Amino acid sequence: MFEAKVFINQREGGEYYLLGLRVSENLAKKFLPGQFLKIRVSSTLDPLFPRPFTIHAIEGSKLYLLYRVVGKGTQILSKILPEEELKILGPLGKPFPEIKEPYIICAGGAGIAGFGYLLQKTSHLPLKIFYGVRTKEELVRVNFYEKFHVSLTLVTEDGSYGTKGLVTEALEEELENKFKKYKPCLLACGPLPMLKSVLKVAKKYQLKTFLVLETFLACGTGFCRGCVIPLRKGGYTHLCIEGPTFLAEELDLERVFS
Amino acid sequence: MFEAKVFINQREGGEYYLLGLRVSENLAKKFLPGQFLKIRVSSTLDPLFPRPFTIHAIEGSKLYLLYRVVGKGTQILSKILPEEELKILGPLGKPFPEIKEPYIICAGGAGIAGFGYLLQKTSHLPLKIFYGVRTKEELVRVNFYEKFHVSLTLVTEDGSYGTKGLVTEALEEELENKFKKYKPCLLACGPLPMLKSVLKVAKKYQLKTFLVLETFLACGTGFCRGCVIPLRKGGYTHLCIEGPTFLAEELDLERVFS
Amino acid sequence: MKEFFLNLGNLKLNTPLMLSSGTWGWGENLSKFLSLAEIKYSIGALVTKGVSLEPKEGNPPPRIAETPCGLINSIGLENPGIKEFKAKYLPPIKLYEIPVIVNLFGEKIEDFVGLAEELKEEVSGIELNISCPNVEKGGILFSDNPKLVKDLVREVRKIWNSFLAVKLSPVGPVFEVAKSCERAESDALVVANTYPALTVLSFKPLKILKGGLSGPAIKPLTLRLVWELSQRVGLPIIGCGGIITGKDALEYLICGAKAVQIGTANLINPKSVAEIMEELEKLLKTYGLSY
Amino acid sequence: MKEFFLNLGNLKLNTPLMLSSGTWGWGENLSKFLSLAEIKYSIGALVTKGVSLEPKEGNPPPRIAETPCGLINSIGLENPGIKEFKAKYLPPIKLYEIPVIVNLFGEKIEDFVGLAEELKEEVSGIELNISCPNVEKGGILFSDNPKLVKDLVREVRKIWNSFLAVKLSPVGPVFEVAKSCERAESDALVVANTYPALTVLSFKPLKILKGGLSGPAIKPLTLRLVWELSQRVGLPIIGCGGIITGKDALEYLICGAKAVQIGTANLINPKSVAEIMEELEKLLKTYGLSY
Ligand SMILES: Cc1cc2nc3c(=O)[nH]c(=O)nc-3n(C[C@H](O)[C@H](O)[C@H](O)COP(=O)(O)OP(=O)(O)OC[C@H]3O[C@@H](n4cnc5c(N)ncnc54)[C@H](O)[C@@H]3O)c2cc1C
Ligand SMILES: Cc1cc2nc3c(=O)[nH]c(=O)nc-3n(C[C@H](O)[C@H](O)[C@H](O)COP(=O)(O)OP(=O)(O)OC[C@H]3O[C@@H](n4cnc5c(N)ncnc54)[C@H](O)[C@@H]3O)c2cc1C
Ligand SMILES: Cc1cc2nc3c(=O)[nH]c(=O)nc-3n(C[C@H](O)[C@H](O)[C@H](O)COP(=O)(O)O)c2cc1C
Ligand SMILES: Cc1cc2nc3c(=O)[nH]c(=O)nc-3n(C[C@H](O)[C@H](O)[C@H](O)COP(=O)(O)O)c2cc1C
Ligand code: FES
Ligand code: FES
Repeated sequence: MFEAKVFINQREGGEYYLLGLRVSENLAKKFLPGQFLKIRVSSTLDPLFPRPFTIHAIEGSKLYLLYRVVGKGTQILSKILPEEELKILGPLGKPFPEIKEPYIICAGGAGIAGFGYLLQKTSHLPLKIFYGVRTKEELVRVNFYEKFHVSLTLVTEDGSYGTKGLVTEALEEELENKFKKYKPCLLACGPLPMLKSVLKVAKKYQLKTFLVLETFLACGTGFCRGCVIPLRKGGYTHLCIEGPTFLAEELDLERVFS
Repeated sequence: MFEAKVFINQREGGEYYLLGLRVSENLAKKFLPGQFLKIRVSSTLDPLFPRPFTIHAIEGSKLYLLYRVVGKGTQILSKILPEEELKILGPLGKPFPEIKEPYIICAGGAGIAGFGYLLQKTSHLPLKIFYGVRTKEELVRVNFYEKFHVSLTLVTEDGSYGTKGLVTEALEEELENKFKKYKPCLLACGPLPMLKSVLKVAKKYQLKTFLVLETFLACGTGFCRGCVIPLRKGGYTHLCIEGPTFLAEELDLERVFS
Repeated sequence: MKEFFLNLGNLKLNTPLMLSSGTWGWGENLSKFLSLAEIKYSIGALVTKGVSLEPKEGNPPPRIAETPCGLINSIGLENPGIKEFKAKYLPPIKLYEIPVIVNLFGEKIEDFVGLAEELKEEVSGIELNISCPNVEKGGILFSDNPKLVKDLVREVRKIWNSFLAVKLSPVGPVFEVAKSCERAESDALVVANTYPALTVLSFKPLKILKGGLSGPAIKPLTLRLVWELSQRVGLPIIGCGGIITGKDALEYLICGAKAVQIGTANLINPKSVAEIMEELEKLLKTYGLSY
Repeated sequence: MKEFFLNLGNLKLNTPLMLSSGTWGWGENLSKFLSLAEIKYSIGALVTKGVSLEPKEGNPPPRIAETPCGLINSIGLENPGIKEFKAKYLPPIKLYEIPVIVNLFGEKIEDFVGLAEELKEEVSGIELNISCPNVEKGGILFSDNPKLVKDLVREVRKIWNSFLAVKLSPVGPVFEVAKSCERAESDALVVANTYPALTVLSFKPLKILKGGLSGPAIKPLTLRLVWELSQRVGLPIIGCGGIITGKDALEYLICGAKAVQIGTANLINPKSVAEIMEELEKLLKTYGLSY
C-alpha cells in the first residue's frame, strides 16, 4: 500500500464528502476512469478491511474521491483531517469499457462519483447525464459536472430541486421523447433498486447497458474470490478484478438482484 | 458513561499530553485526589476497553488529565481534537489516603499526574516532591507544580536538567542528609522498578510508604475481578476498587513485583 | 418493554436480557452505575458469579488481557463460598426484586448437588457451569463428557424443582452435551461460556496468559452455535457471547435464542444493559419484529 | 533473514513465512503487488488454494462479510480442478522458484490419493484440508473422525514421499486428530483452518452468512491450540490464524510453531508478508532471539 496525504476532506452536502489525496504523479497517471482504490481508514483492527472508492477526479498528482457516509468505515474517514496520511492501494479493477456508440449516463447518489473522471479523460462524451438523489442537499459537485458542457438532468425524489421523481423515470421520459430511434447505450451506477429500474427501461427500448456494481470487498485484488457476480452462461465473475463495470446481458440478472 | 467535551489536548513534552475535559460542575465535584476515570478513546471495537487515567487537576467544571502515549489507546487519544466528545466514567477507585504525618512525594514519569490535584485540594502539603524522568523534554507541567510553593526536586536520568540520576537516588540523598530523624511518610507513583527502589529506601530508613499501583484494568468498577494485587496476609485485593493507592506493608511485595 | 414476558421452565422474565456470570462483580456496585429504574427496565434476570462450596481466592495476577476485539480472563473462579455468599452477598442482590440465578461450579457431582441444596427456596434458578474439571474422572472437564453431564443434571434435578440451566462450553462435543441436558430435563441451555485462548504478554521474559476469550471477537462463533443448536435441540437457548449493542442482542434472538446474557459489555460500560435494552426496543419497532 | 533455514520433512524453507491457502488467489496477481525481490526475501513457501479432482464453481454470493476484527468466508472451494490447475495455474506459480505446496481436498480418501498421484514430481509438498465432508461416511467431516484422518494420511503417504502436511480444523477432536496424523507419518501439522461462524447480514428479510472465521479475532484461540499441541504432539507445527504483524508471527514462533502461514493479512494488504518479514527480523534482533 502507498501513503497518500489528505489535502481536503470536506462535506459537500447531505452525507457526501469530497476527499483529496496527494500521491506521486506516477501513481496518479496509472488510474483510468472506472477504476478504484482501497483506503485503510484506521490504523486499528476495527474496521479490519480497507474500503473501496472509485476515482472521482484527478488533477496532476491530486486524486479526488467522492463518498457517502453509510457505516463505520466511512464515518471514520469523514473525520480525517488535512495533513494526515492514509494508506491506499490502487489502481484496482477494470476501467469503464470503451463505448463506441452514443451513450447516456444514469447515476444515483454516490453512483455519480466515478463519472467525473470519465468526463475528464474521455474524448467521447456522453449524450446526457441523469443524476438523481433523494433531496436537494444530496446533489453534490454539480458545478464540477457542469464544466464539461454535457446535458445534465438533475432529479430529486422529493422534487426539492430539478425534476421530481426517480432518476429512471426521467431517463425513461427522455428516451420515449427523444431517443426512440437512436438507441444509445446506457452506463449506470447506483443502488440496486435503481439499477433494476434501469434494466427495465433498457429492456423496453432494447438498449445495450453497462452496470457498475458494488459488493462488499475483502481484498479487491482477486486474492479472496469473495466478490462473485453470477454470469448468464453459468458460473461467476469476480467484481474486483473483472469489474466493477459489466455488460448487463452477460450477467445472470435475476441472481444479481436477488 | 458520561459525555465530556474536549477543550484542550496538547503535547507538553516528550510523549506527554495534557487533556482537558468539560463536564458538569456536579460531576467534577465528585472527584477526590487519587481517584481516576476511564475514557473510551474510540467508537470502534479496537481498542475494546476504556483506558484509565488519574485526575491531574480540576478547575470548576474542567477536568485535566496528564497522560503519556505508550500504546494504541493513548495514541488514538493523542489525536483527538478540541470540540470532540468523549465517553468517560468516574470517579473510580479510592482517593489518596489521608496522611496525617509529614510526607514526601516521589513520582516517576506519568506518575506525577495525580499529585497535581492532591496539591490543589489538600490542606496538608507534602514536605517535598521528587519528580524524575529520563530526559529534560519529559519534565512537564513544572510551572503548574511550582505554583504550590512546595519544594520540588527535578531529576533527569541523563542529567539534561536538574539533578542527574534516578529519582530514588535523589530521594535517598535527601533522606540521608535531612530526614534521618523525622521519618516522613512516602507517597510514590511511577513505574515498577522505581517503586521497587522506593521500597528499598523506605526499608533502609524505616518509612511508612504508600504506593500508587497500576495494572491493566478491564472494568475499573469491581465487576471483573481482574485487577488483583497480592496481600501480605494472603489473598488479593482489587486495585480498581480498593486502590490504586496501597500501604506498602499490607502488600505481598515480592509477588507484586514479580 | 412492557409486552415482553417469557417463561423458561418456571422462570418468568420481564426482559430478554440477563447479566452474565462474573461480569458484574457480586452486585455490590451495580446500583452505583445503574439506577433502580434502569435495572428494572432492562434486566430480566441476574446471574451471579460462580459459587463453590468452599471459598476460593482465585488466580494470581495477571488475570486479564485485551486481545483484538476480545478479552482473555483467568479469574480462577474467585468466590466467598456458598455459606458466606448466602449470608453476605445474596441478600442485597435479592433487593433488586429481579429473578436471581446462581451460577454453580464444583469438582464432582455431589458438589453441585450440595450447592443446590443450600439454595433451595432461596433463588429463582441455578446455572450449572460445566467448564470445570471433574476431579473424580481424572480432571476431565465435565463439558468434555456428555455422559457425565447427563449424570450431573439428573442428580441436581432430583432435588431442584425450579429453573435449572446448563451453561455449555463452546468447545468439545457441544451437540452431544446439549442432547444430554435435554434428556436430563434441564430447563434451558446457556450458549456459551468463554473459548480457551492464549495471549503473549511479554517476549522477554516470556509471559503468557491462558484463559477464556469473550467479547465481540467470539460473537460470530457463538451465534453459529446458537443457530445450529436451536435447530437440533428442543431446549430454549439463552445466547451469550460478544453482545455489545442492541443489534447484537437482536441477532441472537433472531438466530434462535429465547433470551440473552450480557457479559464483557458490562465491563466496558456498566450502563451497557440499559443501553442495549433501549436499542433493542427501537430495532424491534423499526423492523416490526416481536417474539 | 539469511540465516533462516528450516527442514520440515524434506521441505526446505528459507523464511518461516508461508502464504496460506485461498488468500492469494491463484497467484495471477501476486507479482502485481510484490516485487520478485520481496517475494524471495519474505516467502518460505506458497500454499495454493484448495484443489479438487473436478472443477468447482464455488458458492453463490454473498461469500464474505466482516465481523469484529475478523472475516467470515464461504467461498465454497472454487477451483479449476486438478487438470486445469496443473496445465494453467501451476506453471506460473513455479516460476517464483519458491517451494509450492498444493492444498488438496476431496470427498473420499481416494480423491486425495488421486490428487497426490497427479502432483508427483510436480511440487514440493501437499497440504491435506480435512475440514471437508466425507461422502462415504454420511457427510461427517474428516476432521471429526481421528480414525478417518489416520486412514487418509496413511493412504496418501503410501504414494507420496515428499512433504506432506495436514491442515487441522480448530474444532472437533483436535488432539486426537493430531495424534492420528503423527502415527500416520505426516511431516507437519498446519494449525489451523477457520472456525465455524455465522453473521447476520440483514434482519428483514433475514439474511445470514455461515462460513469460516479468520483474522485477528481468532489469534488467541489458534495460538492456544498451537501452544497445547506443540507440547503434546511430536510433529512440527505450522501456525496459522490472525497473523497481521511481525509481532503476531513471533508470538506463534515463541508458542511452539516452527513456521507460520499468513492468510487474511494478504487480503487487507497484499504486501503484508514482506512487511511482516521485516518486522519479524527487527523483533528478533531487539529481543536477541533466534530459533
Ligand atoms: C468498486 C467499488 C467502488 C466504490 N466506490 C464508491 C465511491 O466512489 N463512493 C462511495 O460513496 N462509495 C463507493 N463504494 C461503496 C463503499 O465502498 C462503501 O459504502 C463502504 O465500503 C462502506 O463502508 P462502511 O464501513 O462505511 O460501511 P459498513 O459499516 O461496512 O456498512 C454499512 C452499511 O452499508 C452497507 N454497505 C457496505 N458496503 C456496501 C456496498 N459496497 N454497497 C452497498 N451497501 C454497502 C452495509 O450492508 C451496511 O448496511 C464503492 C464500492 C465498491 C465495491
Ligand atoms: C488507576 C490508573 C490510573 C492511571 N493514570 C494514568 C495517568 O494519569 N497518566 C498516564 O499516562 N497513565 C495512567 N495510567 C496508565 C494508563 O492507563 C495506560 O498507560 C494506558 O491504559 C495504556 O493504554 P494504551 O492502549 O496506550 O497501551 P496498550 O496498547 O494497552 O499497552 C501498551 C504498552 O503499555 C503497557 N501498559 C498498558 N497499560 C499499562 C499499565 N497500566 N501500566 C503499565 N504498563 C502498561 C502494555 O503492557 C504495553 O506494553 C493509569 C493506570 C491506572 C490503572
Ligand atoms: C471476567 C469474567 C469472569 C467470568 N466469570 C464467570 C464465572 O464465574 N462463571 C461462568 O460461568 N462464566 C463466567 N464468565 C463468562 C461470562 O459469563 C460469559 O459467558 C462470557 O464472557 C461470554 O459472554 P460475553 O462475550 O458477553 O462476555 C466470566 C467472564 C468474564 C469476562
Ligand atoms: C477467503 C479465504 C479463502 C480460503 N480458502 C482456503 C482453502 O481453499 N483451503 C484451505 O485449507 N484454507 C482456506 N482458507 C483458510 C486460510 O488458509 C487460513 O487457514 C485461515 O484463514 C486462518 O488464517 P488467517 O487468520 O491468517 O486468515 C481460506 C481463508 C480465507 C480467508
Ligand atoms: S474482493 Fe477478494 S477477490 Fe474480489
Ligand atoms: S478492573 Fe475489573 S475488578 Fe478491577
